Amino acid sequence: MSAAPIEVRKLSAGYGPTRVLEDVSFSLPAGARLAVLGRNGMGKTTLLASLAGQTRRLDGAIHLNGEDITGMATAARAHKGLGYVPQARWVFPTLTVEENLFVGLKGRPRSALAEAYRMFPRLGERRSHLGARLSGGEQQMLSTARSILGRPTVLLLDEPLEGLAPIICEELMAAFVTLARSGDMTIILVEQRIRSALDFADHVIILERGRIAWMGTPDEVARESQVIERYLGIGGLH
Amino acid sequence: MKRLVLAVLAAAAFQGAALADTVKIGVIGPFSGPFALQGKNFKAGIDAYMAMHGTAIGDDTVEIIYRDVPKADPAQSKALAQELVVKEGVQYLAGFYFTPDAMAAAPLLEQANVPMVIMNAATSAIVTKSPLVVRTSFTIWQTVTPTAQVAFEDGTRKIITVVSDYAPGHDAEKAFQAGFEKAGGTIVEQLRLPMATNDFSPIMQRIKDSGAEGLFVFLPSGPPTLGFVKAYNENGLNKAGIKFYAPGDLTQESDLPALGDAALGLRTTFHYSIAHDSSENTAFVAAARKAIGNPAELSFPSVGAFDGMHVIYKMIEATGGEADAQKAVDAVKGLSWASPRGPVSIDAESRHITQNIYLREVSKAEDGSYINKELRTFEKQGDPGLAAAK
Amino acid sequence: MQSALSVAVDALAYGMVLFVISIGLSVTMGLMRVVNLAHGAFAMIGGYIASYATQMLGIGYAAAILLAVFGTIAIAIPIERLLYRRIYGAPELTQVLMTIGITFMIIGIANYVFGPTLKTIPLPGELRGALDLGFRSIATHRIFAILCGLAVAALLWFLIEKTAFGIKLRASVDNASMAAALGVRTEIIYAASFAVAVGLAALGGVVGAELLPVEPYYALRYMVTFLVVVSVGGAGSIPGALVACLLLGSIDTAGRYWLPEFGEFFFYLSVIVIICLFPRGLLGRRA
Amino acid sequence: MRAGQSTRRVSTDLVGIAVILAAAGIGFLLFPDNLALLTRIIALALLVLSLDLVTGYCGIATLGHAALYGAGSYAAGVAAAHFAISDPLLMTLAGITAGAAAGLVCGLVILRATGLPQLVLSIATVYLFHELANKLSSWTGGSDGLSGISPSPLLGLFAFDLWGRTAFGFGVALLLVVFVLLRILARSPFGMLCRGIKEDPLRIRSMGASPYRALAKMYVISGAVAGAGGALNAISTQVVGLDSLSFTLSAEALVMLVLGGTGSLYGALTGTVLFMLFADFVSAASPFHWLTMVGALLVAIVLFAPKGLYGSISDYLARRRGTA
Amino acid sequence: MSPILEARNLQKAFGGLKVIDDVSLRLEPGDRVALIGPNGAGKTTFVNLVTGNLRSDSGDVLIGGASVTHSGPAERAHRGLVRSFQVTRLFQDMTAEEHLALAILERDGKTHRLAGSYRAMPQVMREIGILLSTLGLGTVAHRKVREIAYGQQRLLEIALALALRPKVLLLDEPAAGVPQSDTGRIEAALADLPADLAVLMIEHDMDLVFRFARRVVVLAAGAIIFDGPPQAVTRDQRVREAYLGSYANVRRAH
Repeated sequence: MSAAPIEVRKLSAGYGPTRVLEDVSFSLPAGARLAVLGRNGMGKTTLLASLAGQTRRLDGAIHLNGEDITGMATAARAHKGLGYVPQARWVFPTLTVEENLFVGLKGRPRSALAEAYRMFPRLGERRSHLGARLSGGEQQMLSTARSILGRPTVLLLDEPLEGLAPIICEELMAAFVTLARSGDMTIILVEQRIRSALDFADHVIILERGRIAWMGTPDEVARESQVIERYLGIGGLH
Repeated sequence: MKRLVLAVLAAAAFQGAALADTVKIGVIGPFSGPFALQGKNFKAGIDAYMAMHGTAIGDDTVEIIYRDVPKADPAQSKALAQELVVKEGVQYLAGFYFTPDAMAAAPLLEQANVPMVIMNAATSAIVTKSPLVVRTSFTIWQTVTPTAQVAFEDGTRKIITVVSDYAPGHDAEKAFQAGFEKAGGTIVEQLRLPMATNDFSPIMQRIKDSGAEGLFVFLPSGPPTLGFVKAYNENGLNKAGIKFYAPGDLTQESDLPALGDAALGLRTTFHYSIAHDSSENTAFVAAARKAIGNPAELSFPSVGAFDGMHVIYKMIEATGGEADAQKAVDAVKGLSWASPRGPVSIDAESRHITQNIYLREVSKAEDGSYINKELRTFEKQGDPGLAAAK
Repeated sequence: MQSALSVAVDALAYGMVLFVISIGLSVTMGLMRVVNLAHGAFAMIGGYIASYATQMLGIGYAAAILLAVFGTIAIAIPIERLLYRRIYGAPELTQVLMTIGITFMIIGIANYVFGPTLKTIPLPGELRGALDLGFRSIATHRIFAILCGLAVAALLWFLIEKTAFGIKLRASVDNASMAAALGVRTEIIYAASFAVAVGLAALGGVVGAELLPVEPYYALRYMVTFLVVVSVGGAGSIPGALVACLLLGSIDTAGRYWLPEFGEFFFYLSVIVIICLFPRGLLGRRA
Repeated sequence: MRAGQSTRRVSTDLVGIAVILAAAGIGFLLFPDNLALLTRIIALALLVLSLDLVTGYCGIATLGHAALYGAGSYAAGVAAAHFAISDPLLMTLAGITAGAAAGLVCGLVILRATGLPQLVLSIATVYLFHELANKLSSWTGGSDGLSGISPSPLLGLFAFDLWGRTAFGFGVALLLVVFVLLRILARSPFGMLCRGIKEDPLRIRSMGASPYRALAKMYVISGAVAGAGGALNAISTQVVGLDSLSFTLSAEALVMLVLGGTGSLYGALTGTVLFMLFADFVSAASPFHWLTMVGALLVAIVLFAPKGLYGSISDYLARRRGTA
Repeated sequence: MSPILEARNLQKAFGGLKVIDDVSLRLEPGDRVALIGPNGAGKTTFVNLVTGNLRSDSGDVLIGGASVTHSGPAERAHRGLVRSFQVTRLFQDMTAEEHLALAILERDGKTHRLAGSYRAMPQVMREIGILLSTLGLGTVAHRKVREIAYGQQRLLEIALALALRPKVLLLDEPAAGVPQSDTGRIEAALADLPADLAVLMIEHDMDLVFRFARRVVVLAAGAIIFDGPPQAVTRDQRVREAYLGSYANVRRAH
């Protein structure tokens, strides 16, 4: 069996002198769907940002498909197969939808853009609109599709559902599930909407003050109600 | 730090003691920046003179100290002049490319007991700022006035004047107008252009539209002259028969290679042409070209500097190397000699140089280089500008 | 009417020359966010190379242009790697200090190597004549400059708007982190953009040499003009720079024609008015 | 604790005054024959201090600050040459007033934009001033310079001798007065407000203050300081040239400021003295190639002391104190 | 009682996307209102419209009955509308004491004084002392902001707002990012706010909302979908839908 798509060893990271992430280790099998949960400010976003190479790493190592990418720059990591959809979506505002997608192609032919339009037909309708003019949901679709076009082996999704209307959330989650089911992509999802996240995931990590406080499966989360009570501040899941 | 201070003090003291028999001459000019070429010409003229006449005058040795004022900057000029006089102990101040720089240093002279020899600055009034100022260059009035005569004698009756909008330009405009109107011609229009003019095409159109038969132009030498002459040709003014009159700043020799064929046939009036035919000039040009390195860089400020050195040498002879500014200046009043530019003399009253002004034409020499070929001589011209100012 | 038309022709020619030289600066300032006061110095280097190549080596005009462009890029790349890289993202004042320092050094070296005289780049026979427009004639090299300007505008527009490089460049400008996360090697994009900007400067230095003659002080003499053009157009915008060049060229030319005494006044006054009305420039990108 | 803090502040001021006096004294002893240079340094130091007020304290980038200095210079010169106001103190007053007025005009224009457009606005302003002075040549002498300025003895006692002792003494006194006033200003409520604006104008607005008004006011103060420097220039040189309101001088002033370090008055003084002495030294040693060396110095400063000389040194000392 | 702050029919769109759609809200002196809503509901935009940091497309804002729709943030602050920022926006190079001094001096119209120091103004020093000790910042009075802990910076934000003696206080997530150890302090500070002050607080932490607020306003997709007592909010069907699947809808009211 080949090496794990992603393996994180004792990762610590932060901004300036403050450590936001402390000693985080985990490893995922191919096609895994990991949900990272935790309250605001517990380090979820920092975890994804440091995997993508956008935060100052203080300690630890990251391996992608068996290769050490710890010291690599963001762009190099992307070429090694890491896809990153940040919380703020970061759609390029002065580029059109099509140009936005083009940036994500990583050298694949232009015809591959059709994949994105198949996944989100709405983007096809708006292909010549500027990024700045899209609604929040469309921006999220664009940001996601843009990353997927580069055929990452590991996809990092940071709160993709934030601020979106329920109907669009469903559309997006459906797309994620399809992606994950296809089996050749490992997805790490950070999400506030716990129910959606648990429905989607097969692995769960809960972060508390930058450390992994709990690790398990969605079923266990549901079973062990004190886990939720303690780390997520939720009275119960019904 | 302390050691450094001591070292500086010691060095200063040593210099003062060791060079007691040396007569120092402080030269202020633009040695860097946009006018560096003219500063280089100062140095070439000075070096040429010293190469030809040696550095010893009696028991004294002449030493030159250069100070850089890259652009007109009276405060800097004054500070440097003061430093030269007091710290370096120079007995003579010389150089001065820009008028304000000379004006700023002039009030120092009497108390400093130092004569000043102007090697370029060309505003008439400078000599009135101190009785210790002597000028060996020219004034705008001096070089421009014969142009008006030439124009009128050509049969040109209607002229448009085009000058850069700064004091020398205004001088040139007035001098030409005075001369031309006195002769009986008419100035149809007077244009003053911003110093930073790059594109002269609109001006050429304006000249055409003015209905003038000829144009008189004065611009600072360098990039603007190139643009102007090219535009004059490209816009068909020469073909249209609009005659071109200018003082020699416009066709200074160092600009001629750049102007190229476009300048051929341009007639200008000036006090000096490198092509002047005399043994003095041949010797001077040879020495100055050697001094400047690249012969193509030689231009008119060098002769002002060369003759300035002649005057200073005469002053040193007269005073025996002692500091006596008034005696030194008195000694050169009325002095006449054969300069590379022709016969010249220092006017006893104004202390300005009386010289021939030549009408020249840009032509090709036998070796293919461009020269200002002298056509006609206006002998013993004084400075009409001083009278005009009064 | 005739004179208005004539002024318009001159304005177009002058504006396009300005455009060819300044557009590279617009790229560095708008896209790379570097206040590059040394831009004129690179244009000057281009001019010197072309002058040397034609005068001393006897190379043809077209070849000299190519040599100037690539020679200048070759000189600029080490400067970019050694010096410019340190000031990407630095405060404006630091960038001003560094690039003025570089300019001073280039001026000093040019003065030392080539001397302080004007240098010309002899035009080939085809560009020497004048074209009769009926109501007036216009020098052929000006038409060449206009064509160069149009070609540069079109090619650069194509490069930036239509090619993969351009899309990646614009993406990097919008959000460098995200571009990197999508696999764009932003530092290579930046170095390439710098090379393009410098190459354009060199091209402008050569093509514009008839109007702005090459001499050591070139680097500072026209610096302000280039800065003004870029900022009025809006840094980083090609159409903006084009509009600004034509507008400022017109104001300058018209001012010189009708009121030469107050030419500078008009020019700078209109700069102030335009910037006060459009603080980001006429067609500026949002920061 | 608080008492200790304020005594420490006052004592840094005293140190500052002592350093200025000592530097003036050393300058006088080291270059007794070069007082004109020292006086020129003082005049420029006033310009650079004035620039520090808007650039260092308020974060406004400008390449047109000589407009304020030149306005002061010409006002003092015109007062003496055309209105027979030859008392140096009155001339200085004229310079300060004109500088402040020019500051108001420039401020109102320059504050209309930020960033690069602001830089260009400042350049355009100084060119307009330059052109204006050139045009009004019957008042200013145009490019020949305004001559005919002969200040009467200072306080009726000290004539402006040609060695420049009086001018130097006057300059030192002027610099001290300005320095002390600026130190007071820096820690006044207004100084605090400006520091706040520099860091975050939006936040200042939400506290109820108007950044535009405050910055315009600072520009007037800055103009007064630059005007004082300009007046000193007119008094000591007795000729005023167009260079005193040129873009070049503005750029040089900015270079000196950034060289020394922005935002601390001391940086402005250090930068001016260092740049002027360096330029004086290398231009005397090699009048033909000194520009290259100045360029190299600038590049070296950016690479090795990015906060300016004073800024980097005081940072280094603070770090050492921190670890000790 | 007449409202001290009133927003009438505010609208704001960014590039065709309506972020705030016809929102009206009244605050009276002494009000303690929590503004909640899912991420991206438009809360921060709403606050920016009220403070004048953003211009609304239509609608009015009134402070004490007078329209300030066309006034900038400075003018609104002078009329008593003061905000704290979600991400701390303090002056990194100034000490805590200087921050408060600046606020007090601005409030009293003294920031344009060119001489003197607040240290020589006993009244100001006393007020600073009181504010610092109330918020437990006495020990960091002379430290620059960049040297003090984040929790203390948040406290300083509140102190700064109070120093302006507001009539209406807008608190944008006062406890966000604050370590557990410091939240108590912040809550205490909130509890001690002057009784006649109207407070509008944006907050995610529902515990804090329930302890603090006497009225809850829920904003979702740019519109107010609930305005009532805290006890009613979790039972409201529209609110539950808006929060579908996220923390709030599964939380029990304590």
